[in-house]
Amino acid sequence: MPDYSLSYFYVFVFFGTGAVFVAALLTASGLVQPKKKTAEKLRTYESGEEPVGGAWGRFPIHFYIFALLFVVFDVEVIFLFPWAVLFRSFGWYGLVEMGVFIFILVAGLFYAWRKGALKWY
Amino acid sequence: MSVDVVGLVWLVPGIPLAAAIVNGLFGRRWLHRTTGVIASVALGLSAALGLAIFFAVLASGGQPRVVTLYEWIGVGDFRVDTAALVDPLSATMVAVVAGISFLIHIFSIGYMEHDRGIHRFFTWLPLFVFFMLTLVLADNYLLMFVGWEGVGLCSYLLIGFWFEKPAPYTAANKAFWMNRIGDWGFTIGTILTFLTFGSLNFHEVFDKVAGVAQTQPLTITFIALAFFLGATGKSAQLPLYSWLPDAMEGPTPVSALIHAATMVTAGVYLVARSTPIFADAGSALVVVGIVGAVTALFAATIALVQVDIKRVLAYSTVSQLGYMFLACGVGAPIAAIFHLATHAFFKALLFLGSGSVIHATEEQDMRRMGGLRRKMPITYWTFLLAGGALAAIPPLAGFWSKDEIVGAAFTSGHQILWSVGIGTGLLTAFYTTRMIYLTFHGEPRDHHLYDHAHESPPVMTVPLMLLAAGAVLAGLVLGFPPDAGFIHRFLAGVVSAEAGQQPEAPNYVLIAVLAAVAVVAALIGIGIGYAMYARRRPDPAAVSRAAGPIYTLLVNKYFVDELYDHRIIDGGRALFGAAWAFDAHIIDGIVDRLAWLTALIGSGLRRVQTGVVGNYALSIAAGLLVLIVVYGGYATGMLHR
Amino acid sequence: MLDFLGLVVFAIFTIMIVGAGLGVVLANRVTTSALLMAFTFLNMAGMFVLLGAETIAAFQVLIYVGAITVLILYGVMFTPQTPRAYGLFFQKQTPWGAVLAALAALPVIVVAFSFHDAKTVAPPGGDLNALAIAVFNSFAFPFEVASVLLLAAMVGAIVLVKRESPAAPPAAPLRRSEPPR
Amino acid sequence: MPVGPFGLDPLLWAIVRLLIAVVLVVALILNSSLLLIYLERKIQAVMQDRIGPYHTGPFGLLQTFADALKLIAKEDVRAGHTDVAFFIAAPALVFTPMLASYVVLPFAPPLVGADLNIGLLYLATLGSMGVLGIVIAGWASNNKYALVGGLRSAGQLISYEVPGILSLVTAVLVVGSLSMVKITETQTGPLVNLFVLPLAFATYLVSSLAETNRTPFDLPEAESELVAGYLTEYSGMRWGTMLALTEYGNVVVVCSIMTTLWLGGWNGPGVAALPILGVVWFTLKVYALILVFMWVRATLPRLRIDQLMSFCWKILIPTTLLNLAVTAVLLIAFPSTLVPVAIANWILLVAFIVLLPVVQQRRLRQLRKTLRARTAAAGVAS
Amino acid sequence: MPLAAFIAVSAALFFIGVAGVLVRRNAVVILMSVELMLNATNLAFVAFSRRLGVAGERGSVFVVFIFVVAAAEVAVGLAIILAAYRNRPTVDVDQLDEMKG
Repeated sequence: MPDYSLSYFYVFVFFGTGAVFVAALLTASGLVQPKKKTAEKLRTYESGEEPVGGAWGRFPIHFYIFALLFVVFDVEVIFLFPWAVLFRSFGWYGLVEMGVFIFILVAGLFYAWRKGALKWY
Repeated sequence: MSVDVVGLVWLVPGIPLAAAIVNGLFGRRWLHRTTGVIASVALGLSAALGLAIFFAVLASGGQPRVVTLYEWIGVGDFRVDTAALVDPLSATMVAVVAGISFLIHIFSIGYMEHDRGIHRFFTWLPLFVFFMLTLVLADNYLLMFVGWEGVGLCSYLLIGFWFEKPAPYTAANKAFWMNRIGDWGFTIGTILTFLTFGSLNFHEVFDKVAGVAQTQPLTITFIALAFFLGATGKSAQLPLYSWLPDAMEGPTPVSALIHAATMVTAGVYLVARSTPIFADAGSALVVVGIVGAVTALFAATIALVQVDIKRVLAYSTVSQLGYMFLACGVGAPIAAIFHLATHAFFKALLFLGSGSVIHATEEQDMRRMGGLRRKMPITYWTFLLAGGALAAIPPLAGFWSKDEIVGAAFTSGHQILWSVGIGTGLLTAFYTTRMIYLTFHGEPRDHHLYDHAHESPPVMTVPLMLLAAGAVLAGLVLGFPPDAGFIHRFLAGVVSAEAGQQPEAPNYVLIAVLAAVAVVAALIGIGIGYAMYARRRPDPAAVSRAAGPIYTLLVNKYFVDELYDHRIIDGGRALFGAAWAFDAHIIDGIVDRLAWLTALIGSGLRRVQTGVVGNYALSIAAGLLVLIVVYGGYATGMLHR
Repeated sequence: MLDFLGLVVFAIFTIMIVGAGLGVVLANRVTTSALLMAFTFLNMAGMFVLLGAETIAAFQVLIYVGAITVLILYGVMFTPQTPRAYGLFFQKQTPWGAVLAALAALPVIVVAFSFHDAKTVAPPGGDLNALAIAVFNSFAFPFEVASVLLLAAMVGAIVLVKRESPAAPPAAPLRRSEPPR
Repeated sequence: MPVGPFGLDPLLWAIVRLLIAVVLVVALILNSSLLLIYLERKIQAVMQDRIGPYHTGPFGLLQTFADALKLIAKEDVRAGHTDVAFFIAAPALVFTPMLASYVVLPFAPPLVGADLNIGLLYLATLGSMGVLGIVIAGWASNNKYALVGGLRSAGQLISYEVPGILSLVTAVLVVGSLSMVKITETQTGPLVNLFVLPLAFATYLVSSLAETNRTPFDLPEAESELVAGYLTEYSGMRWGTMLALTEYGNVVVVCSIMTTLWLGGWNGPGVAALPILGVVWFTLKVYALILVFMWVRATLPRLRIDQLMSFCWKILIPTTLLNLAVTAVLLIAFPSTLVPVAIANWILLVAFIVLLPVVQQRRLRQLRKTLRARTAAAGVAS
Repeated sequence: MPLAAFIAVSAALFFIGVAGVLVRRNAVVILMSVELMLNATNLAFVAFSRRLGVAGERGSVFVVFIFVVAAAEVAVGLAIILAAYRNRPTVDVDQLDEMKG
């Protein structure tokens, strides 16, 4: 199947090109740009204030909860795509199946909502 | 558009389950009294579908069909599916269970209206229906056992519904324990069945029964007895009957649904379903018949003197269930199922009627009632019809079925059992008359109570009327003409003792004579009751004085509870004491030494339990390595067995 | 020539997968491990493409690179560690574990080379339809169970993470102009 | 032996074609970025009644070239405490998926890099990869603004990916394929999918605005709060790659997806006779959509992060799920016609537009009430 | 490409994952190693599925379900790690031994 292989070879090459292009661009830029490093320049930028401590500390946890919800809905997507392409041939049966599936996930979303996990602050 | 109704059979238990889940999850917080409506609508759908399936089976000429939901267990040769067996027997049961449950759910909306735990009630009740339908529909013993245990659980929950009070709580425990004894029998029966037949599927088992009966008749008898022990537990037969009267501590609709119409009939259903086993089980069948007859008489005598309206009905239920087992025992399982169906109608009606009375008066003691006829006409008339059916007055439903059972006892040559049946019929008529008179007739004995009594709302009376229609007509519709009625033809292929044989043409002269005897007995019973309670001649008090010790014996229910307490439980205690001594000194002695040894080894092994996950992972990986080497060694042929 | 190209691509993927996989285990910064893990996953998707399973490859990138790696990066960021000597990144039992893994790996890899190709090889690509039919017809029940599993994971993780008192109002009044964080 | 175009061996032709494609796409990205930045400035200026760039070249056309040259020649500073490998990897990580997206974009019948069976899924997948680069950029900078900005952007991107993909799935229900070429071929008539699925289009438009960090979702560069978000420590060409090239490249990609799925792709008068004409139609449609993006930018203020997140999870995702359900049910119920779907979708769209302010008003009132209660409680306490 | 090559790569990656679980201290890295192991099995599944299956996509279906399980596992695993970290700021598995008996 040269068609299949070729198509994905294109994809592969494009991925490679992306990396190579960025590298080349930055190298080219590195060749022409001036390099005068001073202590002030190298300091972390905090709107002109003296930086206090590093940034790598602890964070509020709600970032994690959104990532978690996203993962769950992303997993839903891997079932949705195949279903969407063939859902006419599955008919009502497939519709009910997917309905139950999504309903259960939405119940989870609703739970998160009620628990206040969707609040940002 | 033709719809495969039978294929939808799983929706029949499924809808009540969904209602139970919804009510259980959202009832307390949001739904409250709406739970009743949800449950009733669900049961309505379920009942409609159940009826549709009944007619579909009827239309298909009673062909059995298996509807598999999914494979439940598949281990080697042992395969159990979650599958429904839809045949005339289960279709009849489904229609009866779902239909009666529907009416009782509606009645409960009114009855439980003011109860704080209504959402709990309407969670357990549909859940119960779900399990009951599973039990009835199961196509194998294991799935049936699931339903069996499930109804036991729901019964426990519902008897103890008012768990704040000590009596319901104790009664629930009692029911649970007694049922456990029966369940033990069922378990033994199931295990033996599997060991003997290598399958638990009804059809596979029944196909092999005849062959196995040739070689191992004793095993078959033993299986039958084990199942019968299970049936006595669930259906409240001697010796495991005493939980049922106590179960009246639960709400009245529960008594009506579980302890009159459905769960207690599970035992009968089990025996009827297992007819091929029992038919080849020889003496087991005799045991069934005798136990049934004795229970019927025994419970009827106790019912004579009870003063609590629900207890009278409870003992009457035990007695009627005895009739059903009697029918099974004399080789007339169709009559048993027939009586089951009619009994479901009129007993549910009696219970709901009593519930209506209790709802109106908040009193259960019949001695304080009286004259309620004028206050509660609908309840009275429906109750009267149901009482007539119970007393087997033609042409009400009970007459046709009970008469057939008693007749079958005679024609099969069990004259003693027949006479017991007739005697019980007389007693039944008597206590029914007594109950109706004490409750509805005569002068009000407690005016405060009388003045506050009122007719129940339509949501309660309409189910009463519907059930009354059933109590009047069910016998005629299903069982006329006797021994060759609709239900006989419908069920003949499934549960007749000699499956496949054409039933002989019934001897109508004999039937008529026997029926006449039974009716006369019933009329005598009614007459005595009327004389004692309406005319006071002889005065009931005088009679009880004259009877003296017998009366004491009856009022105290033959001291069975005390007997169980003292003889069995004390005996058990003594036995356990001895066992304890053995345990404490000899077993524990060994154990103590072992423990010492274990401690010694353990103190050495403790170092392994570092609590460090990495070490555990390392052990797992080491195990993996061993597996790879051993399995890979065999697979590649480097190692040999 | 296409076959040769395929071989080259396969070799690249293999080197990347094994190299990046080793990097995950050996790197002394957790963030590096995470990035290399994502890279391994990406190359694994390439392997799937080579096998003709384009849909699985896309799902691989979607789930592993797009979702799971982000989640793990969050986990890395939420659990900062003080820098320390390289040896301390490993457990005390390291030599045992390494030896054990190597011992177990050897026979398995040897056995792996004994597999021969089967006769029937489906044409590559277009596996989306077959997958959909299999999932929604033969595996309908596991499919529904999967949603319950996800629900359980979601609820469990939220409960675990949101353990701090949820209803405690802040002591100071929130001014409207103050941007919520 | 089959012979390809120009008398070349098919394989050789394929490779030549690949090289052409690579060069074309890279050139396209570079040029369209420059052009779009210029357009953006000019259009914003017009809308705000200003002149915009006009010194360099005619109408200021060369302004962005000058800027690009400046960027290349500028020193890119890497602050002292950065995580070196990550800091360098991040621009490549955001740029590469964007570039790879161009493989499947159907510019014209003869001008498609590779028509994958799962083209749309491929695009969705690459869209989800960009998040990685942004999280890493934020983390690697070891700067509090960058880190919070990175986490916020990541939160925004992953959240809006869900309604975006759900909208795509809704459209797939109608077109029934994931191949970009086949999707285009289903819409040859004037009745493109936009008229059938307007709500899905609207929800996808909103989520793609968020996916490309465009106003009103440009939180990452909320200057007043976070300086420049995850880009704070980036300068010179690294900044140029990450922001200028990637952002505008991504805008082109999402607009192409919308063009293909909803606007009929390359289809237009004359394409049947002269296939290459498709490029013109395609480009016109894409640029029309880009103009909408710019219009939005000039009109709407920026959202706050909590509004942004709750809008996504509490409004947009339920809406898209509802839309998906309604569309699926109607398609199954009426398998031969799209009219019911279209009617339902238009009704839903109107309802969405009408109800949105109502819901927001209610939420606002509630928020005010809690705030007042809190203030009162604090007042009593003190 | 021969089937054996894919299986060998899968086995190699799987044991790299095993080694990661056995030697690393950081719980998050251990989780990553588990993911590597899961992915290695995915490769084996897909390889066998493509080579054996005529129309049977059973192997691929398993891979999809592994995706589900992997996502759930990471979500809960990380939540546990974060919860443990909140009690005591460490992710070293050999210091999280408070339940040892």
